[in-house]
Parts: sequence; C-alpha cells; structure tokens
Amino acid sequence: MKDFIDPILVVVLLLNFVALGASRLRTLIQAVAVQGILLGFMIVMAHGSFMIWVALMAGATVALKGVVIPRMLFHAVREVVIRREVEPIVGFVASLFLGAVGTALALLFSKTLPIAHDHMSSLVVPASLSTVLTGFLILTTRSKAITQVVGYLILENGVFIFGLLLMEAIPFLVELGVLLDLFVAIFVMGIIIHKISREFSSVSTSMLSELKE
Amino acid sequence: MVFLLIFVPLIIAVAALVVPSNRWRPWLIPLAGVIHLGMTVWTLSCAHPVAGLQGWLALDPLGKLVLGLISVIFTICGFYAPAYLALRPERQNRFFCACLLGMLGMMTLVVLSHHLGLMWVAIEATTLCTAPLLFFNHSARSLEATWKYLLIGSVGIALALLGSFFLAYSSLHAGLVPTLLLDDLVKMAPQLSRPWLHAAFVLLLVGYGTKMGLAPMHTWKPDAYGEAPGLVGALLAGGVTSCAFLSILRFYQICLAAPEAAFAREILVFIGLFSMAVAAVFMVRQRDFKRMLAYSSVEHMGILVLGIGLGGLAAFGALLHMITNGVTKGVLFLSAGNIHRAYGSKLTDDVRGAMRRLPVSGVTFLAGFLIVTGSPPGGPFISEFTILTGAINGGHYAVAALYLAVLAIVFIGMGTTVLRVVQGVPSPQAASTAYRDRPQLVIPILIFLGLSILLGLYIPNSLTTALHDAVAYLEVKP
Amino acid sequence: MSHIVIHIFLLLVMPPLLLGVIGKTKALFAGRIGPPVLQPYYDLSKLFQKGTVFSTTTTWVFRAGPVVGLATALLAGMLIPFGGHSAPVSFNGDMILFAYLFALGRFFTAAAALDTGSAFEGMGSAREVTFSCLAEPALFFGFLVLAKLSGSLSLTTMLDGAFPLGAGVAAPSLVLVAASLFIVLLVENCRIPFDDPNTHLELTMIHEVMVLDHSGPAFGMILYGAAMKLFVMGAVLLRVVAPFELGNSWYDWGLFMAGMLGLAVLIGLVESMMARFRMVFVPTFLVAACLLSAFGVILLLR
Amino acid sequence: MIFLIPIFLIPALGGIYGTEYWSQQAHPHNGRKLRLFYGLVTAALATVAVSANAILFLVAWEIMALSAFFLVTTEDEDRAVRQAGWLYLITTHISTLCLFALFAVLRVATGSYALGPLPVDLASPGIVTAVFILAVLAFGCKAGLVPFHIWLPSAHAMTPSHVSALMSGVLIKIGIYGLIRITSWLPDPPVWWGGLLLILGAGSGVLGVVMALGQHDLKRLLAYHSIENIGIIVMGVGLALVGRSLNCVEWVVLGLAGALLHVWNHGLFKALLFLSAGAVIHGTHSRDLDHMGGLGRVMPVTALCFAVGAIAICGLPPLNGFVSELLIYIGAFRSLGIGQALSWPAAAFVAPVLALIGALALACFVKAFGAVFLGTARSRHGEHAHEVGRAMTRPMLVLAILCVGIGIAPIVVAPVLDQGILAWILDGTDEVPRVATLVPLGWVSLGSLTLVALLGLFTLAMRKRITQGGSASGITWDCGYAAPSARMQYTASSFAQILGTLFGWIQHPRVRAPRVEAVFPGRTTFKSHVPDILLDVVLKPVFRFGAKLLSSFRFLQAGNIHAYLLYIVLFLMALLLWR
Repeated sequence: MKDFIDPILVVVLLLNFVALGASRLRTLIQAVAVQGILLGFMIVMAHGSFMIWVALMAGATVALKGVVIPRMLFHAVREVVIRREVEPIVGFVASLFLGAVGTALALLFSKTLPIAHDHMSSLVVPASLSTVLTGFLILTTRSKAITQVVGYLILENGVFIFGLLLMEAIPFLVELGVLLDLFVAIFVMGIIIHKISREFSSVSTSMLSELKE
Repeated sequence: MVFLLIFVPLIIAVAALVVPSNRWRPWLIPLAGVIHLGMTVWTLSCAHPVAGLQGWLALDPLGKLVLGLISVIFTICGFYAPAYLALRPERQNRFFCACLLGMLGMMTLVVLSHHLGLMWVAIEATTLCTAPLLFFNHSARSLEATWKYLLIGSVGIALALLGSFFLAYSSLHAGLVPTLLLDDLVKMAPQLSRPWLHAAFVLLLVGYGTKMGLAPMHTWKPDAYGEAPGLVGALLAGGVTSCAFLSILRFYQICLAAPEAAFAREILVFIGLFSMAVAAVFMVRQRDFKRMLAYSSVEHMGILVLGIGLGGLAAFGALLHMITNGVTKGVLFLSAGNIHRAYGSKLTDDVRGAMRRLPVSGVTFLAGFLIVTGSPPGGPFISEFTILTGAINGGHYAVAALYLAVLAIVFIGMGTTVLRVVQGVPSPQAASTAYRDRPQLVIPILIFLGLSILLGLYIPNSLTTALHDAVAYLEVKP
Repeated sequence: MSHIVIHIFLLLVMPPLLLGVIGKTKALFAGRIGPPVLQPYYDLSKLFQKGTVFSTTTTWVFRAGPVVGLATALLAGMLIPFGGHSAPVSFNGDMILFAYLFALGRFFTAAAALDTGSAFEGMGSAREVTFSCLAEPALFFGFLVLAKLSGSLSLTTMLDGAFPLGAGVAAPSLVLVAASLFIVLLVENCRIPFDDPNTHLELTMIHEVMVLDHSGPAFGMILYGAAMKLFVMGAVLLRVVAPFELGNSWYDWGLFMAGMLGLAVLIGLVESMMARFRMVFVPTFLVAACLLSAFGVILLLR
Repeated sequence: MIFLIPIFLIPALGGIYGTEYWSQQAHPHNGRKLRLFYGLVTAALATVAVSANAILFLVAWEIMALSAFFLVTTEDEDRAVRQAGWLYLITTHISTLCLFALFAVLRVATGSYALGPLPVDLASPGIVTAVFILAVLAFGCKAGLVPFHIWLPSAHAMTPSHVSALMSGVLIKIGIYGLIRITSWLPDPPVWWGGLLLILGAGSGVLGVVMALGQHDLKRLLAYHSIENIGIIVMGVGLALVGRSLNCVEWVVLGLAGALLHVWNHGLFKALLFLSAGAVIHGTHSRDLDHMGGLGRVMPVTALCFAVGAIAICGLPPLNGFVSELLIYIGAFRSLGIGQALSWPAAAFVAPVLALIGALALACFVKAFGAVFLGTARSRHGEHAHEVGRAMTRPMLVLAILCVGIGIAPIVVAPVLDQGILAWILDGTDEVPRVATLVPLGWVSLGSLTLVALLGLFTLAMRKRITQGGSASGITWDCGYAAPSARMQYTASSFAQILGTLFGWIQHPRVRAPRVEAVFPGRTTFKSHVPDILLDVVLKPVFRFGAKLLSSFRFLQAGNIHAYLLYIVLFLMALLLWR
C-alpha cells in the first residue's frame, strides 16, 4: 500500500501548482478540496491496515477537508464575492516560479535532514515542506480574505502530510482535536469574512489596513 | 481534580450560553473564577502529585506557577467583568462570557497537558476562544484586529504543529518509539536526532512565539490589544501569553536535556533582545496608549525569553517576571480600559489629565507604568534586576548593557505617552461623559496593584520555593 | 609688639599718601605743579565733616557698602607682611582669606551701587564684578607660584624672600607673577589704563561710577578704603618684586615706605604715559594676566 | 551620618515654611498630595542614607526619586512643569538603571546583596572600574554633575520653593553620598579616578556658574548654582581620592572634610536662598528677575536672609561657605609640597578654578540680589509685594543663623568631620590627622570675629558722623536727566551682558534684538534666552533625531497582513539557517 503514497504525493505537489496558478476562486478551492481527499486516502495507505479508528480518521479528514470546508468556502464566495477572480499581488507566472523555487528549496532542505529510509517514502518530507511553503506563498501574495483562508488550508495540509510519518505517535484523540480546531478556525474565519464583506463591501484584505503605526 | 479544573469552567461556559439574562450572566465569570481559584489553591497545597490520563495530564512545578498565575488573574479580572459589561448594556454578552470561560478552561488544559499534541490543541483553542472577545466592540477596527489575530495566530500555530511533528520524528529517526509525551521525550532526549531537534525547536519557537508575541511575529498584538476591551487585554497579556511561554519552556526543557543548550540559549537570547528592541522602537512617539501597552507586552515577552536563555539566576528571574509582569499588566490594561471608557478615545491627542478626570484609574495607570518599567518597589523591579544580575553573573556583559539600554529607551518612549495621558487638564467634552470611577471598576485594579507592589517588597517563601523547584525542573541536567 | 603697632599705624595712615604721590607724579609729568602730596588727607577730613544725602530708593545695603569696603581692606592689611616684617595675623591659608576679604568688599560695594537704582551705577558694578572674575584666577595662579616656591601656605612666609628651590628656579616665575600682579593691581584699584578715576564721563568709568551717589562721610570711607586696598596690594607686589631686607628691622620699615612711594611713582608714570584702553580690551589684558601667572606655574613644572 | 543631619533639618524647616507658602486653602487640589510626598521623600532619603542592603537601597532610592517627581509635578496643569517633571523622571530612571547594573556587579563580585567594603581578594580591576564608572554615572545623574545635570534647572525652577530647597539642599546630596560611599568601599583607587572627578567637578563648577549668569529666572539661577556647588564638592572628593591613590593623608582629610562640610553648608545656604526666593515669588507672583526690584524695602527680613545666603554661597567670609572652600583650597595648596612631577599641578589647578568660580558666583549673586531687592520695582509685580508671614520667615532666620554660626565657629563641626573621614578611610591603620590640626580653624574664627567687630565699629562711627553732619534724602542722581523711571535701571540681563559676551561660546544665548533704524525708533522689544548648553543645544536635537530615526521604522507595521506573514516566513528561514 505504501507504494501508492509517492504517486499521490506527486499529485499533491501538482495541485500546489494548480493552486498557485489558479486565477478563479472556484479552481483554487477545488484544488484544495482534492488535496484534502487525497490526504484522507494517504492516511489509510500510510497505516497499511484497516482499523476502525484509522477508517474514522480518514473519513473525518475526507469529510472535513474534502467536503465540508470547501462547501463552506463556496458558500462564502457565492454569498459575498462580487468578483470571482483571485486578485494576486504577485502575478501568476511569478507565483508559479516562486512555487517552483520553494519546492526546490524544500527538496534541498529535506536533504540536509536525515531521513529514516526504511520507514516511509522519501518524498513525504519534501512534499510536506513544499506544501507548507505554497501555503505561505498564497497567504502572502493573494489579497482576498478567502484566498488567505485557502492558503492556510494548504499550509495545514502540508503539516498533515508530515503527520503521515507519525501515525503511531499521534493518538487518535489528538488528531481529532486537531481537525476540530481546524474546522472551528475555518468556521470562525468564515464568519469574519462574512462580517468583513458587510462592513467594507469587499473582501480584499487591502481594505484591512486601518490599524497601523 | 485535574478534570474538574478543566471542566468546571467549560461547564459554566455552557451555562453562560444558556442563561438568558444579559444582566446576570456576567456574574458567572467571577463565580467560575472563585471556584477555579479555590480548586487551584487546593491542588497547589496538596502534597501528592497531580496527574491523569497515563501521564497526559500532570501538574509539574512550572505548571504550578502558571496555573496559580492565570487563576489569580482570571479571578480578579472576573470581578471586574460584570461592572465593565454593565457599562455596555447595549451589547449582547452571551458569547463574550462563554468564550471568556472557555478560555479559562483551555488555558488550564495547556498548563496541565504533558502531551505536546494535546497542548497544541488547547492553545489553538484559546486562540479561537479569544477571537469573539476581540470582536466584542463590533466595529470595523475590531473586525480587522480579529482577522489579523486569527490568521497570524493560526498560521503561527500551524508551524508549531509542524514543529511538534518534527520532534516526534526525531525520536522516530533515532529508532525509538515515536511519542509526543513530554516526560518520555525528556528522558530520551540525549538520543534524539539533532538536526530534527534543531529544526523542531526553531519551528516551535516561531510558532508559539507568534502566540506569545515575540518580534517579529508580534504584529497582531498591537492591533488585538488596541481594539480589545481592557479586560481581555489583561487576560491575554497576563494569561494566554504565559501559557504560550510555558509551551516554549516545555520544548526548551527537551533541548536542555538533549543536551543542545548552547544552540537553544543563543536563539532565545537573540529573540529576547530583538523583541525588546523592536518594542522599544515602536513605543517611541506612540500616540495610542493601548497599542503602547501591547508593545510593552512584546518587550516583556522578550525579557522573559532573554532571562530563560541566559539561564541560572536569570531563569529564576524570568519565571518571577512572568508572574510580576502578568499582575502588573492587569493594572495597566484595566486602568487603560477605564480611561478609554471615560474619554471615548485612546489617543493621546484627546486624552489628557486622566489623574484629574479619574482620580483612581489615572493614578493606577501611572503607578502601573512605573512599576512595569522596573521602578522599585514593584514586583518587576525584583525580577528585572535578578535577570540583570544573572546576565552579569554569566559574563554576558554586552547583553546586560543592551538590556539596560533598551529598558531606558522603553522607559522614555512609554513615559512620554503615559504622562501625556495622566497629566494636565482634561478637555471639557472628556469631563462630560457619563463614566465615573466606581468601586467595582477600580477595586480589582487596586488588588492587582497591591499584589504587584507586595511582590516587590516581599516574596513569600512558598513562592520562592516554587520558583526554585521550577528552575530545577526546567534546567534538567542531562 | 612695637612692630605690630607700627604695622597698624602705617596701614591706617599711609594709604592716602600714595594717592597724593600718584597725583603729584602725574602733575609733574604733565608739567603742572599739581595739588599737594597731602591733598587726599584734606579731602578725607573735609568729607568726614560734611552732611550726607541718601537717595530715597536706598536701603541698609547702600550704607553697608562703604563700611564693608573699609573694614575688609583693613583686615586684609593685617594679613600682609610689610617689608621684611611678618604680618600681625598669619596662619596657613591666610592668602585665601586675603583674596576673599576683597571679594566681600566688592560684593557690598557693587550691591550698594545697585541699590541706587541708577543705570550708571548698575553699569559700574557690572563692570567691576566682571573684571574681577578674571583677576581672581590670575591672583591665585600667583599664589600657587609663591606657595610652590616657598613651600609655605602663609603670606608672611611666602613673601619672606627665601626660596628653597633656589633663585634660579624662582626668578623666571617671579617675573611673570609680578607682571601679572601689577596688571591685577591696576585693574582692581581702577587705575589707568583700565579705568580712569578722574574722568567725568560716567559711561567710561568702572569704580568711580559705582560710588556716584555716595556723599559725605560715606564717600570718605569709600575713598579711604580704596586707598587702603591700593596700599595693601602694593605691599604684596613690592615683596614679590623686591624681597630685600637690610638686617636692621627699623631700616626695613624705611625701606618698605620708600618702596611703597616708589611704587606710587611707578603707577603715576604708567598713568601719565598711557591712555585708557577701550572697555572691550580690558578682559583681554586680564586674560593675559591670567596666562602670565599660569605660565609661572608651568615653568615650575620642570 | 553626616548626611542625616541636613536630611532631617532642612525638610523640617521647609515643612514649617510650606504651611504658609503652599497652604491647603490656597491650593485645595494639590496641597495634600504635596505634603504626602514631601514626607515620603524625607523618609526615603533617610532610609537611603542608612541602608546596608542593595535591595533596600534601591527601593528607598526609587521612592525618593519618584516622590520627588510628584513634588516636581505638583502643578501639572502647566506644560513647562510637565516637561520639567518628565526630564527629571528620565534622568532619574537612567540613574536607577545604572544603579541596577552597579549593584548587580557588586552582587556578582561579593555574592550577596549586603553593602559593604569590597574585599581586596574579590576585587578584580575590571569589576572595580566598572563599579566606579557606574557609580559616577548613577550618582552623577542624581547629583546634577555636568554633563548629567540636564534635569536639574527646570526641575528646581518648577517646584514649590520649599521643595526646591529640599531637592537642592538634600536630594542632590544623596548623589554625593552615594559617590563617597562607593568610593570608600573600593580598594586601591587608581589616580585617574580622582582626576576624573576633579575634571568633572571643575567642569560642573564653571559651567554651572556661567549658565547661572545667563539666567533671568530667579529659581533657575539658583538651580544652576546648585550644579556649581556640586562641582565644588566633587572637586573635594576628587582631591581626597587622588590623595588616597598617592597615599597623601593630608589631601584625603582636607579634600573630604571640605566636601563634607560643603555638603552641609550648601544644604544650609541653598535652602535659605530657595526659601527666600520662594518668599519673593509668594510676594510678587513672578520669577523673572527683570520684573522685580526694590523689594528690600518691603521685604526686609527676606532681603537680609537672601543677602546672608548670597554671601555664604559666594564663599565669602565670615560665613560658612568660606570655611568649606578654605578647606579645599588648603588641600589644593598642600599638594604643592608633594614632589611628584605630574600629580601636584593636577590637584593644584583646583585653586584657580575655585577662584574663578567664586568670582563668577559673586558676580551672579550681586546681579540677583541687586535685581530683586535693590533699586526700585521694575513692574507691577514688584509694586504689590509684601513681607511674608512668620511661618516663612522663621525657618529662613534659623538657616541664616546656622550659616553664620558655622562660619564663625567652624571648630565645632570639626570632630564630626573627623568621624566621617575615618569612616571613609577604611584601611586607616596609620595615623589620620585631625581636620583641626591641618586647618587654622581658630584663626578663621578670629578673623571672622575681627571682621564683625570692625564692621560694627565702622558702622557706629559712620552713624555718628552722619548724625553729626546731618543727612538729607533725595532721588538718585542721574547725571542731570530730568525724568528717570524705574525702567531705566540696570536690569539683571544687562548686568550680565559683559560676562555673557565673554562666555557666549558656552552660553549660546538666543537673542532677539531690534535693529535701530530711524532717528526716533518706535517701540521695540529685546529678548534673550540662555538655553542649557547640553540639553537644548546638544541633547534635544539628538533626541529628536533619534525619535525620528526610530519612527522611520514605522512603515514595518503598516497594517498589511501580507507583510506580517512574510516576516514570519523570513524569520523562520533565517532561524533555520542559523546553524
């Protein structure tokens, strides 16, 4: 089963680039949703056997990351966004380039860290790091509040990918807690986005620079 | 007992959601505070070790300090809350009360948890509980502050999660059973994989440092503290940051046990000084006195980290400083809140003569400023002085000199703003607002102030013992 | 004991004579006959007979000015050795008392001048205190040289002409100090070229303009005190320049009086030959005096 | 011990004075507050002087400093008062921070917070030097030693006068106390310590008095004289320290005795002067010298007291200031006897400097005394003046009598000074000469008494002559000018004008003078103001630049959340690359 993880991770990396290059909000959210679903599959594969709590965990991940949260985001887009473009601060081509550089860096960096080869696919660490970097890239170069939420999700996905290495170490309860926290965070963010759109009649965070020195 | 400490506030939080009366609901907060304080005192005084869930929850010497601190701060703030909320009858306070209580429960969980994953969950939960508190004013500015707080805080904490995973992986890599249990990690620390440990420590420091408000991850702080009610500011600056500090200490402990002390200390000293310096830079010519308090908080977080990084006597000073600073911040934030209410502004352009307009809050604001900048005989004086002595004792003369220089700049920057606020003659429109200093609004401040001065004049033996225990616990010899 | 009596007698009686000698010298130099040498005595006795006019603006300070001026000069005179004879009062550090007594006198003279509320007197006292600021350090540098040379802290032994370090070491410094002290003497006693006691242009005067409003006995006291100050400072200068003794104490008195009269003639000559400096140059000369005596100290550093 | 006497004496007298000067009726808002902090500052001062523990010392020190801050800001509705208080607070806090460092270093050296002599075996040169430098910084700030004096003039000028008396008379002396104490604890001082103190002292002395000359605010003038006198005291301490390094006991005794006695004396006469100034301000409601004049007739007691204080502060016989300056002078002259080539001129230059300071002080006080009490009133303020009540005059008289007493009978205080010196020379196993054997205090008394007797005699004589000769009164002769007016008097500013031009390079006066253009020029005004050289000419621009520089970092916090997130990433990467 573990042999399938590498190809899936490659898909995840590709999805990062899709997210970076997406000019429409829908595409962006869909990319994240797919990433979430793949993550759920990988949980099962990483563990290698079907136990109840593994299935539960994978199910919860798929449900939350692949279905509930993307639906919430779509809802928010319908609700508040007039223009459905991504509105990047740094252009798409440049973002893609930066993403490539980030992935290369992640590969290089993970080379410097000793990895237990016998344990798991060697792609996990670089994939995780590059996804985190992609998340950061979207967070810092996209001006809409919703895109920032998506960036945060991608970042979290990156962290989750790393978590695949440690299925035994992280108890089920904690995993669930993490997921719950994530969900509530996105939920609250959604509420705030809603309020922002009412308050400023825009969800661009460039409006949100009233508080400064 | 352990579970009670965590669940009682949560149960009361649920009760707060249910209670219909906007007027009576706030009284649940002091109620929870008193119960929590009572249980805390009982827990601290009982001799046998407190633990639960097979080592997932335990109260160690460090935890005792933080638990006592947050319980005291919350209780005092709790008594301030009903009077404060009575000033804002137009606001629905259902979520406010519930979140406040939830925050207490989660902070307690942070303190007690010895499982790093659980701790992460609890800290993220405090972030989420705080968001509605910041949004209490429902203004565009508070919205913006909440958004920034939530996003920056969540991103930071996500990094901390990655760091926790790195740490677990470092044990895995060393061929050990991967775990996130603190006690196990400390035990097996010498065998952990060094590169992973380094990377983990950096990630955790950045992650929880965001929560704690260390520069340059502090950017949410002025916005959040500036827009939140003074009460929330006091709890954030005294309680939540202490919890984040505690979580950094947990990982620092592992680093010391590894033994990777030199690396960790170097980074902590650097971040500490950097935070102090950044705070000093932004305190100069600061016109908004609540933002100024936020930078002061950044500065003091820097002092804490610096003291821990210096180690030994300075670490003792830093732990003491966590307590003294927390208590003094209570004075400052609550006074600032009162002044803000009375003037309807928090800019020094509008706020003048607070000592005339508010005879108690104005004076306590000034006193809080003097104490927090290290003037004897306040508590922070003793702790800051101890850290300085520790620095000189360790031969870190350059650090000591920088430390003093930054303290001087901070004093100048902060003093300019504070004196502008408290001295002079208030404008006529400021005097015409309805707000007056009422006993309920000032007695909590006076209690904070009394505690703060008391800690400067006399530190009880039990506290000294507790601090020594905590330092000994923290700085385990490999 | 008899020497002390003589000392006090000379101190009380001789000062106006110096003024007379100066006046006579100047007159002779200008080709006039001039007033008699004893003219200052006549002036004084006349003044002491006269009535007094007090300005309505004045207070006790105005009356205290002349009294303090005279008393301090008299007391200072007791500290100075006349000729080879030791002073009636002599102790370690008496030179400081000496300098400060004159300062006290100056304080009251200047304050008395201000008490009149007149712009002229104010101007005079301002100038007086200003110039003394520069004269004092010069004086103390001089004292330093003398104290170093003599190894003593008392005026009597400082000025006794014995230099343990040797005359070769002493001479250059002493010359500088003497020059400096001479400038100080001229300034402090309002002589040309720094001040003109005879002019009637109030704007250009220093000392005289301060006492414009004093009259009668008070004015007499001021004149008398001023003469005594000149006498006392002259005595110091004399010992610096010519620390000679004849061996016989009575001859020494004669030598001292001759020396003082000679000094008076010298001052008269200077006054006759020089024009008064412009006021703005006075500080320059005082600084020069300071530097002279400071060089005196530096020479001793060898 | 020596410091405790003024600590208790002057506040007590000031307290009595304050009952009238700052009565509760006249100042309902801040009267109570003022008295509270007045008492607190006194208690803290006494505690500082007796504390033998670093923490207690710091606590008492700060209570003292903060109480003084509240005293300074008694009238905080006034902007100038607020600025003065703020400046004071900054300097005192910096001084406290230096003390933190000082005691931390001591603690590290000795291992305890108990204060006491530093054992020779524990004292490495580095530590001792650090302690000394920090002590000079910390206590120099408190004492108002140039260049740390910036707070002093405005703080003294803006407070109620009895508080100024307390601050100037006692509070700044606690800095001297600290300096003397710390230096006594340190073993084997090198010569340059004493040299440094001598230079700082001389600098303070001259700069203080020169700046004082330029002032026309009565209390600022007095405040600058405090700086001057602190300079004199520090010169004495420096002399003693040099003496200790060179093993010249005589220097030690004379320098320290002079310094200690001057601490007392300055406490007495400066308190006296401030109280008199307060009486004047109470009477005229103005502090500007150029508005006063002629008060000697309406306020005779105050005038007398001010005169006594003025004479004493100029160091003139027969008052107390003379005695202490005499001690330092003799100490300086004694140094001449020592053969070492470079040490004696260093000590000896004290004498001319003291002479210069004395003469300048005299000029300044003639100006102040003349402008306030002599002549006629220059403005409405002066015309409505009245003598103050007994509660104010009596304390002043007590101080005046003490000034005269010490001046005439200095032998009385000599044993106390001996005690102080013995306490300072810790390793004083060899014979320490008594003060009285080195200085002819008896002669001083005799001289003073003779002077007083002569004065009495001449006064009687003159009075007799005047009554015999008859006296008349008329207006001051004005060289024939027909319509003299009070405004034609020489003002304080004009009095100091010549000296001002001489020392303009120090004073940097800011003058706004009119240009006279026509034959009959119109009304015009002349304004001059002497800023503090260090504060206004150097420090303020530096501070302004510093604040501007720091503010230029503001853009980093511009409200842009993307930038904030970017900081986190960049910082994270930097830390990861750290090793």
